[in-house]
Amino acid sequence: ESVLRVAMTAADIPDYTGAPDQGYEGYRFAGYTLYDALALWDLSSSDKAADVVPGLATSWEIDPQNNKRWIFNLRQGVTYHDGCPWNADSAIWNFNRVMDPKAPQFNARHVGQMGTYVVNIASVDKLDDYKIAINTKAPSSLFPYEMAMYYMISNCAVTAAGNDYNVYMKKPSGTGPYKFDSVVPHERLELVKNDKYWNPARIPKHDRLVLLPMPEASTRAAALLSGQVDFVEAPSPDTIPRLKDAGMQIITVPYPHNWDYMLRVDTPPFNDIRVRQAANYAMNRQDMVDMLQGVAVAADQTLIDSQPWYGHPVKYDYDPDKAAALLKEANCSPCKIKVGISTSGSGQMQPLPMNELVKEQLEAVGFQVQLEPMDWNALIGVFLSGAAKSDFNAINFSMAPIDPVQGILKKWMTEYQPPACCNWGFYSNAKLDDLGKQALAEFDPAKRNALLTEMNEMAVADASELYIVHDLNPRALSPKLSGFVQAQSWFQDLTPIVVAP
Amino acid sequence: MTDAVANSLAVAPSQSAPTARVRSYWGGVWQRLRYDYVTLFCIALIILIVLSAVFAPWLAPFDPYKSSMANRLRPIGYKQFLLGTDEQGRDMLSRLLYGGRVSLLMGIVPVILATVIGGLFGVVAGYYGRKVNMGIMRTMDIFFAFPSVLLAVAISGSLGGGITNQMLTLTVVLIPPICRVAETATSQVRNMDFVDAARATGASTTSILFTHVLINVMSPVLVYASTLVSISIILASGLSFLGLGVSPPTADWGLMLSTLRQSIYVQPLVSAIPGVAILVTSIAFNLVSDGLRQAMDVKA
Amino acid sequence: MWLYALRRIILTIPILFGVTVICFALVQIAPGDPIQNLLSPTASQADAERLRAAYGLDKPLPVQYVIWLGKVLVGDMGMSIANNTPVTGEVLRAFMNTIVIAMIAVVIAFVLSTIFGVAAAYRSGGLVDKAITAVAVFGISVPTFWLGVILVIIFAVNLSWLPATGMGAGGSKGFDYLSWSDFRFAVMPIIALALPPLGIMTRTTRSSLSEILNQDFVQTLRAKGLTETEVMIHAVRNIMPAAVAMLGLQLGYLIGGSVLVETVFTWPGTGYLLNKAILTRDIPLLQGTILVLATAFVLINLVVDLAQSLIDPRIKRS
Amino acid sequence: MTQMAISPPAAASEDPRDRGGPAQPMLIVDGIRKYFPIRAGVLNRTVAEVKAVDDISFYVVKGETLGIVGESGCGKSTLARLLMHLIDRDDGHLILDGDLVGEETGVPLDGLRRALQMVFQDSYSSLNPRLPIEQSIAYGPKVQGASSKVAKAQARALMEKVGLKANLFAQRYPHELSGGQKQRVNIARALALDPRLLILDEAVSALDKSVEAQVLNLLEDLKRQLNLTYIFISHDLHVVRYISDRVLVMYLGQVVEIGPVDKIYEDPQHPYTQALLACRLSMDPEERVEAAPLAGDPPNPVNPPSGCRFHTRCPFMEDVCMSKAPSLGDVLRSSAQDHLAACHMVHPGSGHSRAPLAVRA
Amino acid sequence: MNDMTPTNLSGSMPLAAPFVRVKDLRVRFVSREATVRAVNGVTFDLARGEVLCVIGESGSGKSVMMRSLLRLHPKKRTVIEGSMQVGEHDIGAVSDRVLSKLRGSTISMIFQEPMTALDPLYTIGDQIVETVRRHEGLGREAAWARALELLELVRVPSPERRLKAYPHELSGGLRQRAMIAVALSCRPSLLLADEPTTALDASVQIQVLVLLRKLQREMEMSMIFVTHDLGVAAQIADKVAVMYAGRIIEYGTVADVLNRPQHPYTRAMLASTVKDQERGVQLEAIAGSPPDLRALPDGCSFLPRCGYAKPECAVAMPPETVDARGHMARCYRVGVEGQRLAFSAPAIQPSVCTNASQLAAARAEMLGRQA
Ligand SMILES: Nc1ncnc2c1ncn2[C@@H]1O[C@H](COP(=O)(O)OP(=O)(O)OP(=O)(O)O)[C@@H](O)[C@H]1O
Ligand SMILES: Nc1ncnc2c1ncn2[C@@H]1O[C@H](COP(=O)(O)OP(=O)(O)OP(=O)(O)O)[C@@H](O)[C@H]1O
Ligand SMILES: [Mg+2]
Ligand SMILES: [Mg+2]
Repeated sequence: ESVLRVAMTAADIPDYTGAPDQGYEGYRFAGYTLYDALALWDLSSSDKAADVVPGLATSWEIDPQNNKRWIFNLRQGVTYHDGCPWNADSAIWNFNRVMDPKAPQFNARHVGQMGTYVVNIASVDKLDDYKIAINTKAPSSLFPYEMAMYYMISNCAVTAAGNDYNVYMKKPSGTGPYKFDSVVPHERLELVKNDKYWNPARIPKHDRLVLLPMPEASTRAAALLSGQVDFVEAPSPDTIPRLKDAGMQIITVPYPHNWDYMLRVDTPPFNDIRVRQAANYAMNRQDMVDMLQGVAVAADQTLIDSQPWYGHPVKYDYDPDKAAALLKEANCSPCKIKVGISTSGSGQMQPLPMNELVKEQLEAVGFQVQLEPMDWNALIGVFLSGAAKSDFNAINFSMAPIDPVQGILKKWMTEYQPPACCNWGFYSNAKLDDLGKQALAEFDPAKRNALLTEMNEMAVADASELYIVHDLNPRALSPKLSGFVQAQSWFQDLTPIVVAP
Repeated sequence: MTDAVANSLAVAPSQSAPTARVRSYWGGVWQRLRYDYVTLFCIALIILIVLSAVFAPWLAPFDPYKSSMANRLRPIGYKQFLLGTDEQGRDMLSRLLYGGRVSLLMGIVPVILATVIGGLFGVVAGYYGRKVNMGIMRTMDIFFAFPSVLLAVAISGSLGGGITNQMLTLTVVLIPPICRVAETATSQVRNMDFVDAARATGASTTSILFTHVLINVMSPVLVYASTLVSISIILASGLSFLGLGVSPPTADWGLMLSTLRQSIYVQPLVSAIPGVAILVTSIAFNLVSDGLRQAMDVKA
Repeated sequence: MWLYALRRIILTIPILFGVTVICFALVQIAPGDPIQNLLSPTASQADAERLRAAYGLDKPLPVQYVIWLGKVLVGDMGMSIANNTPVTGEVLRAFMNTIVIAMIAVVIAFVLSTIFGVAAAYRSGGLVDKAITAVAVFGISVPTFWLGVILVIIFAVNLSWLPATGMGAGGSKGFDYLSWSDFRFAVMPIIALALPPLGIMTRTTRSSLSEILNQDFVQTLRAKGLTETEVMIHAVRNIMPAAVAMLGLQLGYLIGGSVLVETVFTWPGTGYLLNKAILTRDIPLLQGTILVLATAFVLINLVVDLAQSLIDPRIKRS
Repeated sequence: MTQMAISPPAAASEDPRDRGGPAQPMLIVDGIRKYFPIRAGVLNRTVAEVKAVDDISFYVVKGETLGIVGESGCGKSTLARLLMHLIDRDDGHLILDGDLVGEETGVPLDGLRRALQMVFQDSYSSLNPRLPIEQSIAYGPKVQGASSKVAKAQARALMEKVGLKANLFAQRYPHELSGGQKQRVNIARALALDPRLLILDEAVSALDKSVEAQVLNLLEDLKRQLNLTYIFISHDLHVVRYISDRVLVMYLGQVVEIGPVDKIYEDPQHPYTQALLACRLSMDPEERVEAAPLAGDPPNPVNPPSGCRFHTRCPFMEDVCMSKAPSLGDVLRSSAQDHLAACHMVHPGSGHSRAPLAVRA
Repeated sequence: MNDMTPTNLSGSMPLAAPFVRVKDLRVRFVSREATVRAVNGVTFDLARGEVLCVIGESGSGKSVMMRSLLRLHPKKRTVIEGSMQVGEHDIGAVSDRVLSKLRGSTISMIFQEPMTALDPLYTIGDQIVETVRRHEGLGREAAWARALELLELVRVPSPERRLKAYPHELSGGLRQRAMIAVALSCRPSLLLADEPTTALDASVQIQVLVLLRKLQREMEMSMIFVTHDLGVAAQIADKVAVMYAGRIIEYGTVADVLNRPQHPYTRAMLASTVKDQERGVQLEAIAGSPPDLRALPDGCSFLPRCGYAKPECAVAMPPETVDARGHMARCYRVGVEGQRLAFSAPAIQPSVCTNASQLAAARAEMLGRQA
C-alpha cells in the first residue's frame, strides 16, 4: 500500500461532510478529494490560471429564452462511494440540503459554509433524470463558478443516517477520487483511493491519503525532515534552505491569492484617492519578496497576470517621493492609520514580520501606522461585520480571487457592501456597479471577460486596495514523491502523485 | 537598696554580651548571604539584567524595531550585530535588551501586585480566622482548583493578548498561592504570645496587624514571592509563545522565541538566544530565592 | 477514616461548583465569535445569526449557564462548534492521552527525585549534591516549550531517533504504550513534561530530607545503632506523606499545564485541545476542557489528601 | 525613672489609682468558665468540649501574690488568658477593683488592659522577633496615646528598672538575648502600662535555676517598688512557696484548694495537694523518694470523671467521691486567711468515712 | 576491635577497672563564622553500675559531651579530641560498623524532648522491635514479645495497645517511658540520659526518676544522667560532676558535692536554687550569664561572675584539686585540708552582688597584669 501523508496548515481536520471549513484549505483537502461539484477546477496544469471544467455535469448552458435559467446536463453512470446513484433527484436533494429549511436533510452548518454559493438560486427543476434547470434570482453569467464550489454528497448515506449528520460523519460518501476510510478527530483523516472514479485520469496513483493538521510551520518542517510526512503545505521561508539540503522538493507557483490591505474608503484618510495611491507607491515590494525568500511575487493588483481579467491596469511601482508628495497634497501628515492584522491564519503567510515591514515602508513616506494584531478568527469577525463596525482604516486580510465573482464583483460592487457580503471597505463606484450588472447578464464569455477586465482596471486605478504580494504557495515534498503538478489555484489535485516506497 | 539590686543584675551583660556589635535581623541575613557566593553571583546577575533592561534605550546599539531585509538572520558576531539579527534583520542584542524589559516586567509586576493583593487577603484571612477566613480561603481554593498554567491560558485566552492583559492574567494566577502562604504565616504568627501581649495593651487590630503581624509575615511571603518571579517569567513567555501573550512586534523573549522558531534551521544559535535569556534569568531568580530562603530561615 | 474521607469529599462540592462558574464565566469574557469559524468567508450576517441561534448562543448568559450546568451534571457538555462532535467524548479521549503521559512523567520524576533527593541529602554539600541541585534548578527554570523545540531539533530532525510530532503512526486511536514503535512518540513529550516536576520534587525532597535529618528523632535512630542506610529509610518514610502530596500536585499541574508541551509535540491531549479551542473560539469545547481539567485537579487533590491521611498517622482521621 | 507615672512605693494602701479602697480585692473572679469546642464529623459540628476552666471563683487581695499551681493541662494558662480577656469567657464575671469588667456599667476593656498585664511563659514566642526590644516595650504606651518619644524614654527607663542597660540593649532583637534577658524584657513590657495586677504565667519555668533566682529577685523588688499585685502561675512548688502569699491549687479546670501559703504547704487538705507537694524533690541525697506519690496522668478534660474529678487517682477514694462533686465553699465570702479545700474528707457530713464529724472552728 | 556481644563484654570486665574512662575530651564545632568550643577537657571515670549526674547551666556543654560518647555529632563540622573508653572500646577510634553495634546495645541514650525524639511515623512497637532485631537478631515474634515485656518493664499501662500506638497518641510521660523502653531494649551497659525528665511535670518526673533508678539498679547499668535540677541529682546520682563552660569544675559523690560544695560556682548554684527560703529574703542569684563559647578567655571561665576571684584566676584554668575521697574541684581558693577539700575565703568576703564597676575594674586590672 502506498501512502501519501500530507501536513496541512489547518489547525484542525476540516469538515469532511461536504461543507469544508478552515478556509480553502478545507476545500482543497476535505472537499475536492471526497466530493465533486457540478463543475470542477481544471488543476492539471501549472502554466495557466485554473478555470472551471465539467464535473458532475457534463455541460451547461443558459436557457436561450430565459437568461435566469441555467440548464445542467448531469453525468451519467456515476455512483457515490456507497453505491448510491448520482442523478437529478440526488442533485435537487443536495440543493435542498442548504436551501430548504423544511427539508429533512437541511443542515444549518452547511448553510453557513455553502449558503453563499446558492444565494442566487431561486429554484431547481428536474427536467429528466440527468438534466436539471437552475433558476437564478437575477441574470448570473458567472453562475458556473459558484457551482464549482458546491459539493454533492450521497443522499442515500444521509437518509440512512436518519438525516443526522453526526451519524453521516462516521461514513461520509461522495463521488470524489478518494473514499473516506477513517478519522481520528483533530489528528488525522485517512482517505483511500476510489478505483471506480468516473474520470480514469484522476484515479489516485497512491492507495491512501493521510491528512494531518499541523498549524505550526516549524512542526511541519520537523515532521517532513523526520520522515513523518511526505508533503507539507506552506513551509516557512526560512526553513526552505534546510529542506532543500535534506533533498526535499520545493514547489512554488503563482496563483490567485493576494496578500494585501483592504482599505476603508468611506472615511478619512483612505477616502482620499491620493492617500490610497500614496500607500501603494510607498510599497517596496521587492523587499518583501526578499524577506520571504522568494516564496511570493510582487502584486500590482489583486489578480495575477495569468487570469483573463487582469487587463492593463495602472501600476504602482515603488516611488517613495511620489508617495510623500501625494500625502502632502492630500494634507495628511502624519497620516495616522490603524490596521487590524492577525498573528497567523490560513493564507496569511507570515503576518507578523510582513506587516511590520509594511508598517516600516508606510511610515517612511509619512504614514503613522498602528498595527493591532489579533487572532485570525477575530480578524475574520472584523472582516465579516464590515469596516463600519470597527475602528480600523485597513485590515490585512488575504483572499483568493479565484473567480470573477469573488475576485471582482463581490469585492467592489456597492450591493455587496456589508452586511450583504464582502466589500469590507465600502468601496462604491456607480460606473463599476453598472458594468457589473452588465457582466452578469452577458452570457458571451469573451464580452463578459472584457466587461470584467474593465471593472478590474477601474478598481486598480482607484487604488481601492493596498496591493502588496501574491503568495507563491510553496510546498515541500519528500523526494519519494513524483508526479505532482502544482496548479495556479487554491485547489490542488493530489491524485497524480506517485509515492515511491 | 533597690537600685543596688538593679545594678547588680545589670553587671554581667555589659561584659560578656555575646555580640559586641548590634546586628539587626537583616544584618544577620546579610551576614549569612555574604558567604553564599552562588547567591551573590546571581544577585549581581539579576542586577545586571535589570539594569540593562532599564537602560535598554541607552545600551541598545540599534532600534529594536528597525528591520532591515538586507540583514536578516545574521549569525552571532556578524559585523556590528553582536548577537546577530532576527528574521526581520533587527538587531538581536537590542531586542534582547528591550525584551528583558517586558520579560522582567512580566516577572516582577504581577508578583508585586499579587503579593500585595494576595498578601492582604491572606493576612486578613489568617488574622481574623473563622468566617472571614472561610470566605477568603474557599474562594482561593476555587482558583486553586485550576492548575496555574491552565488558569493562565484560560484567562489570557479569554482576555486576549497585550501587556496589560497578560500582567492581569499572571496576577490573578499568582494571587491564590501567595494568599495561602500569607494565611498560613499569619495564623502561625497570630498564635504567638507576642500578639496576645499586644492585644493585652489594648491595641487596635490594625495597629497589631501593621506593627506585629505584617513584619513577621513579610519574610516568608517575600521569600515565596521571590520564587514566583521565575515562574511568572516562564509562564509569560509560554503565553507569548502560544500567541496568547504580549502582542507583536513588542520585543518580548517569549514572543521572540516563538517567531524565531521558524528560523531555527537557518540560525540555530541566534534562535536560541531568547530561550537562553529566559533560562538564565529564571535560574538566577530561583537561586537567589533559594539563597534568600536559606539566609532568612535561620531561627532567631 | 471514612468520616474523614466523606468530609473531604463533601468539602470539594462547593469548590467544584465554583469551578463550573469560573469555567463558564471565563470563556464568556473571550472576544471573538465562535460562529465566525463556521461561516464561509463570503457568508452574510443573517447566516451567522441563524447559526448562533442553532447553538443557543443567543440566550442571556445566566440562562446559558443554567442550561449548560444542567447538562454538564448528566455528563453532556454540549457539542463542539468547530467539529460538531460531542464535547464530552472529545475531552475524555484527549484526557486519556494526557493523563497517561502525565502519569508516566510524574512517576519518573517522583522516582528520580527521590533517588536524587536522597543522594543529595546524603552527600549534603558535596559534589553530588551540587550536581543534583544544578539539575533541579535547571528543571525548574527551563521553559518547557523551548526545551521541546530543542529536543525535536536534536532527536527528531538531526538524529532521526524519535518522531517529531503526533501520537503514533496511526494517531491516538489504537496507540499502544507497550509497543516501542508507538511509545517512541511519547518519549520526548514525557521528557519535556517530566523535567519541571523532577526539578521541583528533587528540591523539596532534598530540603525536607535534610530537615528531617536534623530532627531529634534521627539522633535517637542513630543512638539506637541503626546504620546510615536504615536511618535514611526512616527519613525517606517520613518525607513520603509530603512527597505523595507533591506527586499529586505535580500530576495535577502536568495535566493542566501540558498546553505548551502538547502544542509543541502536537500530542493530542487536553492541552492541545485547549489551545485549539481557544484559537477557534470553540466555546463548548473550551468550557468542557477547562472543566474536566479543573475537576481532575480537584479530584487528584482529594485522592492525594486521602492517601496522605492513610500514610501519615498524625493526620486526624476521626 | 521620674518621667514614669508611678507613685512612690511608700504607702501601699494609698495608691491614687485605687478606686475601691484598700479592703476591696484587686480582682474578683466569679464563676468563670471556658469550654473549648472540639469540632469533628462531616459537618464540622461541635462534638465535645474541653472543659479547660470550669466554674472557677477566687479573688486577689491588693498587694498580695496569689500562686496558682497544678499539673500540666489543668487550665492555668486558659485561666490567665481569660483574666486578660484574650479569649472570651463562656460564663462568669470579673470585678476589677470594685468594678465589673467589660460590662456596660463597669470598667471598659481598655481600663482593664491598663490595670492588668501578663508575662508569658514562652520567651521564644512572646517577643516579636522583628522588633528591637525597645520598641516592643514602647508599643503599649504608644497604643495608649503616648508620643513616640515619651514612649521610648519610658521604655528605656523600664529597661533600666528590670536590669537591662538601655544603651546596650535598646536596639537589640530578641534572638540576641538570653532567656533571662528576654524574660526581663517581657516583664518590662508588661510594666509599661503601669498595671496594678501582673499575671505571670510560668514566667520563670523555662529559665535556668540561677537565672530564675535573678528574675524572682527582680519580681519581688518590682512588686515592692511599684505596689503591684501578682498572680503567679507555676508548677514549681518551691518557687510558688517562695513567692506567694496565698496559693490556689487547680485540678482539671477546677480549684481544689485555696489558702495562705503556709497553711497549704504545712497542712494540705486535699489529697491532690498532698500528692503534689510530695512530688517536690529534696536536695538531700539521703531523702530519696521510693514510690511516686501520684500515679499516671491526669484524666482527659473532655470527659472529666464524675463526682470529685480527682477520684480516679485518689488513695482515699470512696463511693461518695464518684457520685458527688465536693464543693470548695463560698470562696468569695471567705477571708484571705481561710483555707478551703474541695474534698469530701474535709467537709463534715459529706458521707466520706474520713470526713470530720463536727464543723471545724 | 573484634566483635563482642555486649552481654559477654559486660561479663568479662574485671570489676576494679572503671567501665567508662573519659580523658581530656575536647569538642569544637567549626563553621565559617565561628568556632564553638563546647567541651574543653573533660576527664572522668565511671564504674560499672554507677550513676554520674552531670549538672550545669544551659549551654555548659552537657549534651555535647553526651553525644560525643556516641559520636553522634555531624562529622564534618566537629572536632573531637581526647579519649573515650567504654568497656574495652575506644569510642573515638572504633570503626563505624562497630560503633553502630555499640550504639543501642552497649551504650544507649535517652533524649530530653519526648515529643520529638521518636519517629512520628512508626508505632512504638516498631521502634522497639527495630532495635531489638538489629542488635539481637530476634525474629519478629520474639521481638514483639520483647517489646511488650519492655513496655511492662517501664510501667506503661495497657502495653499491648500502646505498642500499636504512634508517638503522637501518647502523653509526654508515656512517650518518655517508651523512649526509655527503646533505650533499654538491649540491656545496655551504659545508659546516657540527657535531661530525660526536664520536659515533664513534677508528678510525672518523679515517676520516671523512680523507674529509672529501679531499672538501673536491677540491670546494673552505668548511667550518665544530665540535669540542671539539683533535686533530680540528689534523687538519682552516686557521683556528681558540675560542668561550667565545657569543663568539669567540681566532681565527687553526690553527698559531697551537694552537701559540701567547694567551687564558688557550685556554691552559688546551690544558694540560688529556690528551696524553702524565707519569703521576702533576696535569693542569692549568680550575676551575669555564662561565657561565650566562641571566645573563651584564658583562665577560669567563671571569673567574670565569681565573687572570690584572685589575680591568678585570669591567667590559667586552676588545676584539679582532689581529696582522698575523690572529691575534686578546680579553683585556686580550694585546697585540701586533711582528708577533705576546703574552701578558703578571703578575710573580707566580697558580696555576690558586687558592684559592677568594682568587678569590672578588678577584672581589667587582672587582665592587664597578665598581658
Ligand atoms: N484553644 C484551645 N482549643 C482547645 N483546647 C484548648 C485550647 N487551649 C487550651 N486547650 C486545652 O485546655 C486544657 C487546659 O490548657 P492550659 O493551656 O490552660 O493548661 P495549663 O495548665 O496552662 O498547662 P501547662 O502547664 O502545660 O501550660 C488543655 O487540655 C488544653 O489542651
Ligand atoms: N552542632 C553544634 N554546632 C555548633 N554549636 C553547637 C552544636 N551543638 C551544641 N553547640 C553549642 O555548644 C554549646 C553547648 O551546648 P549543649 O547542648 O551541650 O549545652 P547543654 O549543657 O546541654 O545545655 P542545655 O541545658 O540547654 O541542654 C552551646 O553553646 C551550643 O550552642
Ligand atoms: Mg500553660
Ligand atoms: Mg542539653
